[in-house]
Amino acid sequence: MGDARQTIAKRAAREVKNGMIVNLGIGIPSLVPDFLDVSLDVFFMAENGILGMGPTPSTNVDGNLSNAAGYPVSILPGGSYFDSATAFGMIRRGCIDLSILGALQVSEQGDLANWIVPGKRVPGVGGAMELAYGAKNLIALMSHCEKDGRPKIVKECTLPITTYHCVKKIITEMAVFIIHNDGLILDEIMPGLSLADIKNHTEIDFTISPHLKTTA
Amino acid sequence: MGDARQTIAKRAAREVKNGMIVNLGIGIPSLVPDFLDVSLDVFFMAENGILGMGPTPSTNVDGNLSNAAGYPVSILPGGSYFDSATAFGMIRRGCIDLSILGALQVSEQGDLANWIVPGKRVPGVGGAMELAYGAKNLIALMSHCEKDGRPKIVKECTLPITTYHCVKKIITEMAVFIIHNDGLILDEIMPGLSLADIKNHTEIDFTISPHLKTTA
Amino acid sequence: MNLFNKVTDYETIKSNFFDGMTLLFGGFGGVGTPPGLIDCLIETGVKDVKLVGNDAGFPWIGIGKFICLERTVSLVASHIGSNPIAGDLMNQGKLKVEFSPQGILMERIRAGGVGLDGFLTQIGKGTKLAYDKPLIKIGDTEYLYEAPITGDVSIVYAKKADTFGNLTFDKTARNTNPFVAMASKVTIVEAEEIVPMGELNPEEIIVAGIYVKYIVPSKGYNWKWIWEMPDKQLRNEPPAK
Amino acid sequence: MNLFNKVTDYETIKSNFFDGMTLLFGGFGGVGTPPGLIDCLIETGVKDVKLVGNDAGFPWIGIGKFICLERTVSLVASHIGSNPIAGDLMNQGKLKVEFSPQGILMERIRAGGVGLDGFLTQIGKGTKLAYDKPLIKIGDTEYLYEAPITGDVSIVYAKKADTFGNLTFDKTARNTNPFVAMASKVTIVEAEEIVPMGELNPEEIIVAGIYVKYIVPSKGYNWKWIWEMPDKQLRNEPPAK
Repeated sequence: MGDARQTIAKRAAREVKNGMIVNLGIGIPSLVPDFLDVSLDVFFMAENGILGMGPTPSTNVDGNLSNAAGYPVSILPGGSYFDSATAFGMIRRGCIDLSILGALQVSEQGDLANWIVPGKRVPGVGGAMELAYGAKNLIALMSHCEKDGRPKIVKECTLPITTYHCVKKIITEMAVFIIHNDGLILDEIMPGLSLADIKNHTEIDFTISPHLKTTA
Repeated sequence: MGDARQTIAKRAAREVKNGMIVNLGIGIPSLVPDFLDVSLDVFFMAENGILGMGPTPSTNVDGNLSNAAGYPVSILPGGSYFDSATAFGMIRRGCIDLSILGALQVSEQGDLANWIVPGKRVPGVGGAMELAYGAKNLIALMSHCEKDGRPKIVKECTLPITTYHCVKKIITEMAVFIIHNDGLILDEIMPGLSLADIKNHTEIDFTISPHLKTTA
Repeated sequence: MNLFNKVTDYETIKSNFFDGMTLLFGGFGGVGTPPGLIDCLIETGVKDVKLVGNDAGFPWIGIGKFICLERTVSLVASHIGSNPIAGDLMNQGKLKVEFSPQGILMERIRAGGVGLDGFLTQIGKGTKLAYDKPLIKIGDTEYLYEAPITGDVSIVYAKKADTFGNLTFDKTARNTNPFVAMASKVTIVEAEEIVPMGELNPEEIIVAGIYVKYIVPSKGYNWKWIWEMPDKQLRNEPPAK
Repeated sequence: MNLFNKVTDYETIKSNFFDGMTLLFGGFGGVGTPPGLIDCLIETGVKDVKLVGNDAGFPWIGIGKFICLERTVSLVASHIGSNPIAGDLMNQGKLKVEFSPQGILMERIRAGGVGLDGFLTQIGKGTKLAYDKPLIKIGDTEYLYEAPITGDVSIVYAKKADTFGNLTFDKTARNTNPFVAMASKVTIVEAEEIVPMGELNPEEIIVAGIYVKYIVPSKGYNWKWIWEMPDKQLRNEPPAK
């Protein structure tokens, strides 16, 4: 999965456009900055209360200057600090152009499940519900299937829902899907894979974009 | 009424105790600071967004440093600025020890009417409802009667209500009344007046405090 | 970050004002109301405006200058006592005024600005200011439902703005501006001083630039404050031109 | 203004903690959680505590240190993922956890802090996190009712406090602290630096001293951050004593 995570993050980085305000979730999304075009003017915000996050500092690391996962960051010129309630005000209000979240399951209607695996993993919902509600665009990143091969792109989520009808795009290590009112559309295939590969590893039906391409 | 206003404000000033956070309404309450014991440590707050207001400056008057009525003030050491929503958060939360408001009518149950005289005077409610709701103690200042002699201390307010059951004490140029669950209690008589004077000018019944005194 | 440069001029922002728009204005008794943007608004000739703000200013101060022109259809405010002309227009049926308790109005604007769907309070319950607001019973207690307020355009007065729109305010001129700045589709800021990104201390920024669309430079207040007026009689009338 | 001097010591504030109290704690993943007050809380031996805060910290960081002692009956938080011991206690039935969307939790604490009676939102509607929250219909839409949260005691970490309790915060250690500071009967602040009244710029004060009851001086963080830990394996276990 190491390579797969990199593949997903690299493709997701291309969704980040000049001038955007972006929120990255924990897990695979946190790898996205490694693949960003450095010429882009982008402001990353985090739920704890910072807009304009810069890279992890190499010296003078400060425990009181961190991202939402608690890891050290820096602040860019024009950045600001605020309280967490204000941070979520920005999120609910629609000030976030792009939210990139990790997912456990996504349904063909764009339902997102990413907060709990009952009886097993209990991370808790964090800010995912607000991001799913408020962000102008929500992209879910996840491995295409579970380790045992069970699908994660599903007709109906079997895990508890974070938010209904919120995911606009799914990026996996195999493909990029767009979620449309009419269902799932395959938009890109990762290099080296065929349409048959995608079909073999995707349980539910999907349509194929007339612009289907191989991920660059 | 000039003298009466001074009389009322002077008596009201004695309600301000050391260490209090105080909000003063417009009208007669705004005269209270003129009669304050200068040795008191008191913080005045205003709804526009200041805690720790000091006196009107004699020089360097700044239009951007004002009380809720728009008149210039100064700020004391330890004072702070904040937005108006935060100011009202303090008020609703019960952070104001004493609110002194002008009134048009007060009922024997402590109902306050001070925001509108339909068809005549339409100032609007301002922050009075929140102050009446949140302040730990609310004192109403007003002339004892209308200019035409009609009572302002009434059984039921005939003017639209600002807040029900909120006034704890009424100070007029004639007397000080405490509002108790059982009704109105006459607590003080202003110098030079008799109990008969108060009774002659007060339409509704009241009981007389066992500690009835002449205002010092 | 040139992309984040939102500084423009008064002529350019005029196209954001339109007939029938809902306009949220910052300020408290005119203090903190952007004087240049009020004049700009007046110059556009827009009409049928729905105003939301703390008060009606004074006839020659703040939003009062605009209200006196009779191009406002409605006003949501906590009081209009300092602007007798607004009271006259209301009594003549030319201006619909919805009075709101001051702090409740601030919270309604904040709710709009932070994407909440309204809140419950007991303040105003049973009074005329409850209007037809829904009563919601939670447990044994009934509360008034207060709806969020958002606008088409917000006009805001700031002390300093950087080119991204990060804002600081000046003393009590902060008042309603921070949440007014968050609650409209288009927020226009008049700033006393405009500085490059990175000049403001990130701890001191009160409103993040994320909410701001345009910034124009202020020429300062162009009205006399009521306490500067020589004659009390004059205070209810605009000063001589 | 000596009357406004709220500075005291850790021994003195201990009597504010009591069995069964509702304790609101500032901080986000331990950042901004007051380390000295956590140790003070632990030393008092109080039990049956009802906690409210953003998360469960890490087992050796922030509120996590206290949670691991099994003297907590319930926790309202947005996640507990960084503290596996909290997860174990929950699964064993020893700790009742109510999960709340993060921003909604912040707003519930704010509502308590500013004296509002709750708010409406569509966030979480139809999910397990709606629990038995009332559904309120306004117009044609149903919203979840979110109740305000208040506490008996709030513990807060500040950068600077003056003796009146005016507070500033340090970068992202601000996080949940400002509204946690407003939402309890008794607010105790641990400050990195305590200064006389008048030393803080009144424009930069984030929380007014009106909300603060006690101030104690901080000795700084006494835990290692997760990114300081040498071995990833160690990250889920407290570091060696």
